[in-house]
Amino acid sequence: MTDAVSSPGSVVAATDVDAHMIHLLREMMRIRRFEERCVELYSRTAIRGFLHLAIGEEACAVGVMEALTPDDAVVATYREHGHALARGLSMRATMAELEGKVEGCSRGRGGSMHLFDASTRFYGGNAIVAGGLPLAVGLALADHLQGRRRVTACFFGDGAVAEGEFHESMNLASLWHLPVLFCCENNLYAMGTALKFTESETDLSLKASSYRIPSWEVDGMDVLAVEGAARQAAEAVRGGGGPHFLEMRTYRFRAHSMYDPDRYRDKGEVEGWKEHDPIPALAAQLSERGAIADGDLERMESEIDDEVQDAVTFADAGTFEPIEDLERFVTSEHSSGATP
Amino acid sequence: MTSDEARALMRSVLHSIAPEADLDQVAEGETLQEALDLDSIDFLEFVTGLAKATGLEMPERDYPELSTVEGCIAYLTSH
Amino acid sequence: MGDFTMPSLGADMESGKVTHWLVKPGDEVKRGDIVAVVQTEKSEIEVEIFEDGTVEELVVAEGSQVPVGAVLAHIATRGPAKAPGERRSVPPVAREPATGHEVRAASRHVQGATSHGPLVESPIVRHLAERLGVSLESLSGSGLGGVVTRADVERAANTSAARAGQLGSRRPASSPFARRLAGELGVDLAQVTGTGPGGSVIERDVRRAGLTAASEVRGTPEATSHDRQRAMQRAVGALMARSKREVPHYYLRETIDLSTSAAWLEQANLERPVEDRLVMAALLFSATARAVKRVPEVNGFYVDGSFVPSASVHLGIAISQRSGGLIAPAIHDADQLGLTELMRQMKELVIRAREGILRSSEMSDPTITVTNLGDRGVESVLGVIYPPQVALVGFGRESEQPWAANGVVDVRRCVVATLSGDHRVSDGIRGARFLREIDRLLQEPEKL
Amino acid sequence: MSTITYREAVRQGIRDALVRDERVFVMGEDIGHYGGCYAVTLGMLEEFGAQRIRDTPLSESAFVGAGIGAALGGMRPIVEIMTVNFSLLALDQIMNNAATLLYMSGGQFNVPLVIRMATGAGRQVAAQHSHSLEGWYAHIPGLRILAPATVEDARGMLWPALNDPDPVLIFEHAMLYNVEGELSDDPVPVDISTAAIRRAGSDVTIIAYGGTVRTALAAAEQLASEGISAEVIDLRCLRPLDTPTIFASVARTHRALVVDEGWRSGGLSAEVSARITEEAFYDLDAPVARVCGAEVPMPYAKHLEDEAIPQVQDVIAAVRQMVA
Repeated sequence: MTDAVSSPGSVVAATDVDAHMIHLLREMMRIRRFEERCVELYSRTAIRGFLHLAIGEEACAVGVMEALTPDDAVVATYREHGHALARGLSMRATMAELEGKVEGCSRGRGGSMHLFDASTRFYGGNAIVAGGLPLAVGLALADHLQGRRRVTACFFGDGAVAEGEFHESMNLASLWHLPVLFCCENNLYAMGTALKFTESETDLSLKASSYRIPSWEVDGMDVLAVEGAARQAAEAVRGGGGPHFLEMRTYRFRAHSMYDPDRYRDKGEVEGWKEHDPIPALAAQLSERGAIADGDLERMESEIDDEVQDAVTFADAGTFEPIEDLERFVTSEHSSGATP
Repeated sequence: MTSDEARALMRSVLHSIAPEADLDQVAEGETLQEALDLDSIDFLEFVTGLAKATGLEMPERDYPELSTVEGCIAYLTSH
Repeated sequence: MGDFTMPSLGADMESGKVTHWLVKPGDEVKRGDIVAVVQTEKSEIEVEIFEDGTVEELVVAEGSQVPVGAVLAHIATRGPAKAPGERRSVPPVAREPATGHEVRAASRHVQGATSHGPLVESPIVRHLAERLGVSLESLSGSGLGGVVTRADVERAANTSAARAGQLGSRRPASSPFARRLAGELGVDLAQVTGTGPGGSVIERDVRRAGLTAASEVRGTPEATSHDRQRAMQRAVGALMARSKREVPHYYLRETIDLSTSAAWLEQANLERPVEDRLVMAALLFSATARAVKRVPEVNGFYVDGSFVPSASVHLGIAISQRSGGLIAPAIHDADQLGLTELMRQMKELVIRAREGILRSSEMSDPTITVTNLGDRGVESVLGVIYPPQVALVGFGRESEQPWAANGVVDVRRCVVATLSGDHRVSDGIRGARFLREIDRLLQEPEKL
Repeated sequence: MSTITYREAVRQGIRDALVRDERVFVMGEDIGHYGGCYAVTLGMLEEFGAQRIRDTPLSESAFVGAGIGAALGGMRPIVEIMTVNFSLLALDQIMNNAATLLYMSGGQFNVPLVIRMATGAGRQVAAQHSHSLEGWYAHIPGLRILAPATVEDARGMLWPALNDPDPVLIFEHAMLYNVEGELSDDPVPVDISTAAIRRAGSDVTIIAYGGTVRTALAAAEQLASEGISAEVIDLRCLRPLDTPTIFASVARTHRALVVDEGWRSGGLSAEVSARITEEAFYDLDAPVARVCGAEVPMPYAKHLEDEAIPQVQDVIAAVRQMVA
């Protein structure tokens, strides 16, 4: 069922370009519907802990992932449902993780903030702001030392730019010429504090430039623009061009987390950004191109609803890890395979 | 006294001396003392018990006859 | 038809107050519409609805505080029914859960009612009261709800101390190992003088007490016989280990001709009713007890670096227990008893020892111990002295041996007697004298 | 057998690993061109090249994190942090990533990383270069914490640490680098799980590790001349603790003294003491005692520094009091 849903074949495509655009639309809508469902599940207490939504920011995750190959690695943040789904984690495993079930992609050990998946080289789910950057530098260092032409894409928000780890990592990646694609999702707020209150220089790409890292600014509400920039940057990285930096200007439509009264943003500002919602924007483009007809969108919606419902049913039917396993994986169970 | 009665009597006397001792565990020809871990005082108590129950005198020279289950039964049924 | 419920907006949110309704009955609502404002501990939050429909009824008035999951409004829904199992019904939460304070007060009340004592807040207070010798019954608490507090206890203690001029006597401090050891050796800690830091009782104090109390091993009255048996067994083990470490043993052995005794015994038993018959062990024990009179160095205790001879002969006899282990209760004044009485006491002792119901008097005071392997044993036994005793006599199995005397070899009934002696008290010469004396007495059984 | 310094033993261990496994590389501050702050890596840049002997910027968080990433990416990094106080700049990476990734990922991502660092006082380098914070790290589930006290362990612990699928932190006491010891010419494999009894005794168990093992042994030697027989345990592995060895010893001696250069409050000595109290209580004939570092930031002046760290006489005095 999941396969049928994710196949673009259900919508008639005029050209390869149209088909690709439809694919991007579908991916963004999958993330949107998934997260909307998460709000409901949270309100019903099926999901607990922190729940950070990226509604409004879907174009960043979807656009960048298009530029990566299966061999590449992804390091994400605690607002990473979109990155996980766009990277190819199954919606079932992701939803089960949010519900704390052992069928989840991290066996229910991580929850919303710590999605992991070895099969897609998805290295989390890092909930320390900027804490994932050194990790990404190291993954790239391993590729560099082993002569592999792979890219490590590292996502972080504008808040990370204020952290020392950001600067240390920029410096080290540039100094050692490592294949990292730094993807900054600038949604203008570090939790509840606007960038202008925390940064002396709010043009973030300048910071990367100061470390001699090629950097771009891109409209993070335009998935095609993100994809284009990301492809260009990723190819440069893969080709031995050292680290690259993408600043994606984006916006989250919802509060920082479920318990955030959102007092720090003007309602007008939020509404203004909603006019740039990447999903209707792309749908309109497709419609203009004649790539989708009446009813196609509804059909896609319905297929996605089915996929989300399937994921929820799967997660609800999932099991909780036995209490006896509480201490499993504090350390490795097998020392084999780790022999230097 | 029949041999069943003799065996029952032995069992009863034994129980008061060594509650955990099981007469059925004693192999043919094995001495009671060896099989049931009885010391000389235990054995004397055993003989005393049998003597009291039967009214027999059971002099010391007869002790060897009483040392096995079969011997004991034979002794009790024949006296 | 659906219910709009108080959402959970954080793991720590238990309830929320509806401050504003943004919809009224009859309003059409769409999934995602903001329908109410809810105040939580942290802030006011706009809450949304998850289905499309028409507001039928607002169940909760503005200003109401309700638990998470409580129905706030009924919504008449359109469209297909949701998949079964999707909606998780939230059971209504009790409107008025007891506060923590009320719960605690209630349980205190129960506690007070059952114990008929004062309300006591904590075990610490109880412990303190016990330590300071303050009766809790006599106190009225100054704490919340009349609870007795630490301060109350201390005040009471000071008052009574002032009255009495001193604090109540305290149990001396003792180390955990000392306590464990005391249990194993059957030593009463209250009777032990501590020499550790601050006068605390430590290992060496218990060991010393264990010795001077003449291996006074007792089971506690409330312990089961099995427990006592085990405790005795452990105690003996500890004593044996101590003995092997500290007592310089010497060993002697002598083969004794029992022909005379055996013949006498056979004859004697012929005349005795079965319940009065003797066994050879009675003769051996009697001979041993009487031989002590000639060689007093083997009878008594070695305590605090010197030997204290005993005027009486309390003959410890080693008895194996069916559950394993060995104990050696005493037959008091064994040298004064005739064979019949000795035999009677032996039988009784064996039975009680086997049942683990020895009296403490039987366990105390052996001045010398004898172990007899009996007819199922082996040729000889070299035993370990029971400290603080200074000698142990062992008899092996009776057996027929070639015996050379006066240039003639014949067969005699024999037993090997051994002596394990404490070299700090006696020596081979005195020990040999002792064994020879036993031999001599066994050649005159009629005098035993 | 030959006599070598602790420094040389550490160096041999690293060289050996670099030769044996091409996935092994070393990175840290001043380890290449400078030759290592403690000269441990002297000459390695020339021998193994700049790819495998990597000088890093003064960015503890970035290069420790990079070590974690490289380990995830299939390498076997040896990360050197100059001194334990500096490791605090990388604490986020050690605690939030190295120690947690395996668990958070439900067993998917293990981190075969080794971090070495110098620890301890004694060189008059005052309050930002002298502390013994290994006890803090021993607090963290997911890490293995080693403290080599002998030349044999200094050389031998690295290889099994690299073989461990999970992060291992090795704490080398700075005062040990110049200490000489006897070492067999052929490396003998050592384990990284158990404590070692460095001296057998019957009256008291002295539990030490790293830099304090020498102190404890010297104290035991003097105590022997007074007729007090002290057993000395070298913990070797601070997490997980080898409690069976400790308990077995306490069951023999009935007295335990913990010697720890770290602070007393909430420290490793507190943990060892608590374990003994919890699980060997009825073997104790005296309260567990501790000789710890003074609860001060390390002072500069020599006499004050000496006073602040456990000395042989402190250990002797503590033992005398226990067996009094």
